[in-house]
Amino acid sequence: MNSGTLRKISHFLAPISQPFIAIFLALVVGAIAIIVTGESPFNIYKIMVKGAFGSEYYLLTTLTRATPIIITGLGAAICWSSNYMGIGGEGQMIMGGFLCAVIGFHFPGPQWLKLTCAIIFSLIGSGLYSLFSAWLLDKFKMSLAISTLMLNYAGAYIAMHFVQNVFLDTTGDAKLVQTQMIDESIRLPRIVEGQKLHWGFGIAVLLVILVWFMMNRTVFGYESRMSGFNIHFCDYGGINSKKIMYGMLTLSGVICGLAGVIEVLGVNYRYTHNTYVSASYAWIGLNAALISGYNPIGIFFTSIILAGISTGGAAIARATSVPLEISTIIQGCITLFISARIAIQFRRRSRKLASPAKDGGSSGDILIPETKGEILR
Amino acid sequence: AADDVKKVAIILDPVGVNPFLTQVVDKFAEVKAAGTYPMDYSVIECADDTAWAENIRASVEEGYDLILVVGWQGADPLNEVATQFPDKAQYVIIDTVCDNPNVKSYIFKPQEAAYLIGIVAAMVSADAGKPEGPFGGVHANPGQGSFEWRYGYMEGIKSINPKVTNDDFIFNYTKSYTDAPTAKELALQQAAQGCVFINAASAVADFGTFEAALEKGFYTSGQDFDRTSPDNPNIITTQVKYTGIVAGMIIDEFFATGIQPGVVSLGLKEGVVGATYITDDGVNPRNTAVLTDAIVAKAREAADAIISGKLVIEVPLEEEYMKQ
Amino acid sequence: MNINANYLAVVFNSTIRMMTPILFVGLGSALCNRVFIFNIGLEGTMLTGAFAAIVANYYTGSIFISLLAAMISAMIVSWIAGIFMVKFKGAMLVVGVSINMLISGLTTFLMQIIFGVKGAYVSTDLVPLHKIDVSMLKQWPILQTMFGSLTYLDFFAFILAIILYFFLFRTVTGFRMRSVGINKVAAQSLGINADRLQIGTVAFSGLLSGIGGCLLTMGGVTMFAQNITAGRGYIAMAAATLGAAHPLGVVAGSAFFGFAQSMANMLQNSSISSQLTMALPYLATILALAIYNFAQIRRHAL
Amino acid sequence: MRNQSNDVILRMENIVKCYGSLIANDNVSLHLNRGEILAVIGENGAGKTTLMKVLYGLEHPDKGDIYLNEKKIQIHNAAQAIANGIGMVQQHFMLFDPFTVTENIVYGKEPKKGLFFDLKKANQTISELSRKFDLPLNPTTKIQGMPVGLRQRVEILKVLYQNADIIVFDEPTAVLTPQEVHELLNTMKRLAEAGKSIIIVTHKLNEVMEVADRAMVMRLGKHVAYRNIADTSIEELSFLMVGRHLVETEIPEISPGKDILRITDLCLTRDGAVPILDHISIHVNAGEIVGIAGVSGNGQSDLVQCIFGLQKADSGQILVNGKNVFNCPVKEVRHSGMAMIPEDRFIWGSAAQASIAETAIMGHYEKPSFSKKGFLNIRTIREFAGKLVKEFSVKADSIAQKTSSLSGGNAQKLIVAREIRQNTPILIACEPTRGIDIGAIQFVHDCLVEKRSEGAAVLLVSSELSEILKLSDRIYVIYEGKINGEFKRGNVSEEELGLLMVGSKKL
Ligand SMILES: Nc1ncnc2c1ncn2[C@@H]1O[C@H](COP(=O)(O)OP(=O)(O)OP(=O)(O)O)[C@@H](O)[C@H]1O
Ligand SMILES: Nc1ncnc2c1ncn2[C@@H]1O[C@H](COP(=O)(O)OP(=O)(O)OP(=O)(O)O)[C@@H](O)[C@H]1O
Ligand SMILES: [Mg+2]
Ligand SMILES: [Mg+2]
Repeated sequence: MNSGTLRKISHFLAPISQPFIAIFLALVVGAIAIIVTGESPFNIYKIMVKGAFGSEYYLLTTLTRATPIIITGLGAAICWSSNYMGIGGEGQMIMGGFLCAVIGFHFPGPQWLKLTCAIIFSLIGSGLYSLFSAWLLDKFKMSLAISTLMLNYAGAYIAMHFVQNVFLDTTGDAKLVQTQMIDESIRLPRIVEGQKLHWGFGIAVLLVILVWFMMNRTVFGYESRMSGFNIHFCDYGGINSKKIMYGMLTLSGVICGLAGVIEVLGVNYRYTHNTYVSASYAWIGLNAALISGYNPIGIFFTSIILAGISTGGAAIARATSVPLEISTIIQGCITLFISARIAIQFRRRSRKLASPAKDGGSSGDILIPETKGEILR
Repeated sequence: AADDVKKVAIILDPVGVNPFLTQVVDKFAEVKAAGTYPMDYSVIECADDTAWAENIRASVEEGYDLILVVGWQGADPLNEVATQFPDKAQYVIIDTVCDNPNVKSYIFKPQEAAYLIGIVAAMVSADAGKPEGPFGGVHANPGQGSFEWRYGYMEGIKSINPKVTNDDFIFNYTKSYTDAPTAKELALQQAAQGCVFINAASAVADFGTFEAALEKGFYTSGQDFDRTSPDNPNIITTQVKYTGIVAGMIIDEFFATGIQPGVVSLGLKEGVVGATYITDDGVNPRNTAVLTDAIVAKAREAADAIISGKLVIEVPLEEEYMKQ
Repeated sequence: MNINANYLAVVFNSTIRMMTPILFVGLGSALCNRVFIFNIGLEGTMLTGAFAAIVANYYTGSIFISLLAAMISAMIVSWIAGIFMVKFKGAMLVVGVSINMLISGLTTFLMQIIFGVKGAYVSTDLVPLHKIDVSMLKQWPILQTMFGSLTYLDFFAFILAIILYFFLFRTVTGFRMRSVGINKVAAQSLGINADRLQIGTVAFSGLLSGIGGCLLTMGGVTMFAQNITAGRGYIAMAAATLGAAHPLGVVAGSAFFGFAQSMANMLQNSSISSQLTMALPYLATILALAIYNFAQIRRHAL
Repeated sequence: MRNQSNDVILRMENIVKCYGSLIANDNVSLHLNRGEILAVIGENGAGKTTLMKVLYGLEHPDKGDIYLNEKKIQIHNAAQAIANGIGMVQQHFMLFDPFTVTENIVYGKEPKKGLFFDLKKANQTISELSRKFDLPLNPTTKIQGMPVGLRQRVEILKVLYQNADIIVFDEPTAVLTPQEVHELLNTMKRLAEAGKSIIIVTHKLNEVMEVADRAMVMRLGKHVAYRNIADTSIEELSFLMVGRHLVETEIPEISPGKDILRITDLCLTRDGAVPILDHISIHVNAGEIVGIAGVSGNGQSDLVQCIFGLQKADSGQILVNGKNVFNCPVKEVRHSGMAMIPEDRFIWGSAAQASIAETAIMGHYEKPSFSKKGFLNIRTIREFAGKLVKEFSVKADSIAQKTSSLSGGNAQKLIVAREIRQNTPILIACEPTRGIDIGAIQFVHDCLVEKRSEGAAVLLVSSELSEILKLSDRIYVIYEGKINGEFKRGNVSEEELGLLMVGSKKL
């Protein structure tokens, strides 16, 4: 292998290698917490890794959990990479899931029609939901961070209102605020019979490729990246930056909505209040996007690692008497360290060509000086 | 010998906040310590809603003999697993019905306990000169899940004073099981609207309501297990739900005959729900000045009617009831 | 519903108590915003303060030491977060979320170790913050109700906003902090250690959130429950943004949230579905911001 | 001449600074005498800025020592440089826009009263300082909206306030109007007389000749020569810089064609009242370079932005080949056959974080060879960017490098290359040679003339009068948003233009 290919490979692996170094450091810190509880760190970590990736069953469970994280991560990445720092993935996912479940059950006509309409309208719905914050930004200069955050809360309660008062599943004791189950014929099939993993994961993989392609190989991707870097440059180049803003935010809403749709079609077959919120899918997805610098391939692997941390954490709770809190602590440590750019600095020193001394901030930073920074004011 | 030890998985929400769950876990600890049965158990707390499905499925994978799911979030996943692996384990769910031939469901009739609290609330308010309320309630969330408590409470009050309508009730929600400061402020505001009695049902956030009661002098009730305290005479009773008893029943059944699928509904009659000082004597002395003998007698009367089947309390849908 | 003057006075009084912990944290968040840091970890540091206050209270029974413990512990946690954000260039959102997770687990775990309970720790041995005596207002019972049962810290929150206003706009350190937020590169090129200033601000915001936490567990109620902060840190951040990261603006922002929340509570017993009333504060925020911004845009256009 | 002593205040010895594999400073040594003005000159990317950054503590040398008054010192950061009496007016101003003049100047050394920032005293001090050095400024105005010349004055006062003995200016005149340049050079002389030692980095050799005592020439990261100004000439210096003799651009006689760009009665007002552009009517013919001369701030930027669609004008007509593009979006304007070299390369012309290739295809990427149906053709894009870099000798490692890592002049070359290669019938060139070395200036001039020979219409906006006079076939003078004169090549003198530009002579 010549050095060129090597460099290409290491370039390709860069966004992925960082989490591994960070995880190592995190595990060292986590070990302290475990020792306090009187358990052996090695044992706990073994259980954790096994519970996340150690057998076909565990791996598939982790991938199932990773699916919505990957998708919302991609949704976050496309708007963040064009410098629109919205945190509305959760609300959009709720919209997607809610609409899909309701339309998929209540729409008149044959099942295939229900399914088609459910998918189309729920994606439109979540796109419009995101478009609303774009509109608020455009017309009222309202900080995206605020409007999307507020819409997350509002969306959850509004969906809850409709489920509770209009679409409630009253077939059982009606204690859960949830809609009725969609028909078996329109559910996403499982990838492996008898396991949870469904073809939604396949869709997520496809989406990773599509988003990568969109970002790196299309005019729209080029335009939006440039608008993320310098909006004046775009205006001057003839790019309609407003179109980009509306386009990117809507697309990001559609993608996050798709995460909800897939959860309904592949996992729960209905919309249940609080499921997406309690699992923090969209937030973890956003974290994955930030950690991997909006690189879709990086998001894919980071999401799987983050999902593995959750499923592995649950495995600790099952297999030992270590309380759930300890696995929460370990999870917190790991993500904390993953976020750090320690590894990057490592890599920089060893690389031949250093990057400019004071680039406003690496792409992982939430706030990049000399850009909009609208998240603050 | 180790092969004979039966492994039980108890799958539930994080235990700490919810006394309803603590009782189940404590019962298992007690039985294990007693050594009556060759049994080992794991308490599997679910960090989020998705973890329920994962943990239930994983428990089958990990070879547990009895899978005990405590909480309605587990109904869907348990249904699926029980259908897919009917013979790999035995399945029990508590607090909701899982419509599956391989699952045994235990449900409660907490409305029966709440009905008794309603009677207490109505009479205490009447004694304080406010027979028509308003009557307060600080609960965690709106919705059918906890409506059984509210329904029983409202019906109990109405049974004492038929003039009371839905408009005479003030319910507020903390949206959290732990947000005691919010619970306290909500209770203070209800008291300012004239509530003499405020029904607390928001898990550990109830301590906020209790503090408010002590400060403002209104009366309140605890939930799940006896919350009366010598430090706080204003907690005059508790709507109890002895889930530990159910845990004992399940263990006995499992080792005696194996789990027999079906639905069992538990109420006052089975001694699983009740009201402190009405259906039991309580751990602390009763605040007799407020919870007078007359009130206790009246409530016991209702309890007897319920136990004998003369009085049946069926919970309707919340929206329909509240529209009346 | 029984709406009368006394009830409204109680609601006002409640609103203040609900608002002040948020105000402390909101002020911290505003300072962070001023130095270009988006510190979502304030939820966790507030929880740290809330917990540390009760632990210190349990061991010493001293209000002063409890407050000190809350401030110091929250500051240390926040300082670590600041190092990760600034020195290690961690994505601020990720650092914050991780801190929140870590603290949520840690406080719950330590609660079991220290108090031997799960869920909540309540005890009559805990000493609450002093309530300010307002008996001098007894001629005006409504006023007495409005300002009764408040602690010194509740009042201090408002004073602090004014102090921070002067600090930010009248002192050298405040001046430099603002400059770092405007142009960090320039500040560095002029010999200011901008990293240290940012980390220091994050640590200080932690300290403020610690006071907020202490006020929560020793002011409103006197107890600790796991995750007792219940999202107040996030609301505080929204209040800071609403208040344009201006200390006095944060007062307005927090008051707005408190007010919207109280309105929502009142409406919970009307014919509006309770789910919709829960959505109300958030929608009201969007509406308020839209109106405010619209007015601003109009004014600039003229 | 100043009474310049020969005692050396500063020595930099054998400075080496590498960026990865690129050696920006290769064993550079420099000495500066007390009270002298030293010019540092060299091609774009020669390493001048890097050397100054090392001196000011913004970059850390890989090797080399710095001696102040013959005492070895360590400069790890700007604070230490300032403490050692070294001040720098950077190429990109380091100012806080929302702050006032005073606040910006006293930054880092603020007067205090008790706990508080003593703004009153600060304002007073700055008033005095500005009087003392004859640099008039209102201490309480905000930086926002200030013209460049004044901003620079703030920067200079800042350095003086810090009590710097050594003042470094990095390309201070690049963005100034001739008037401002004149004032600045005088200021520098005054400062030198007052005992300050000054280093000026510049590409303008006439300024060097006017103000400097000595010049140090750098090429490819090395210092190649020292010259006493008294003993040298512009020709020698430029030869030392570029390593070859420059040939004057040949401007062939051609007869212009029809008017491709015609602007009639273009009006723009700000806030509905203040007129910015006042019935501007100009035209540019095919095969013609038309210069717009004016002191910056008289509406030329707005004129260009209105033509290009970056700003909406109030009324008027902009005809491109007969088609009206008045208030059309930029894209449409570009499609109608216009390209533009923007006046600020970092605000408009490029994105710091974008790669060279990405910067190079802006405005091009929709052409069929670069994208089809919305999909980019990465191979041709790379080839194109590579070709631009090579043809226009942009000094860069690879086209994947970030634009921010280019030296100022090289970034400008990339932008010029990109816009020239749009192959449009109209090219608007705003300050096309700002901040680039004489070799590159020659090159850009050649390009513009070639463009003209190809029959394109070139509108040249420049505050550099010599440039206008040299290249333009026709010249418009703009003053306060109005056209204040129109001349054919050779029909006007520099003096006359200057008077028209400042409005002391009306048409
Ligand atoms: N996830 C949970 N965490 C904590 N407490 C809970 C939870 N779910 C239910 N509870 C219990 O519910 C009570 C009030 O909450 P809710 O409104 O959900 O009533 P509920 O579900 O009818 O109660 P229960 O679960 O005891 O039947 C609390 O006292 C608590 O015991
Ligand atoms: N941060 C950086 N990373 C990588 N290369 C850099 C960096 N800064 C400068 N360079 C390179 O170092 C070389 C010297 O740059 P420098 O800015 O010192 O040139 P200069 O002489 O000031 O040029 P100009 O006249 O164009 O301003 C250039 O080739 C430039 O591309
Ligand atoms: Mg229940
Ligand atoms: Mg330079």
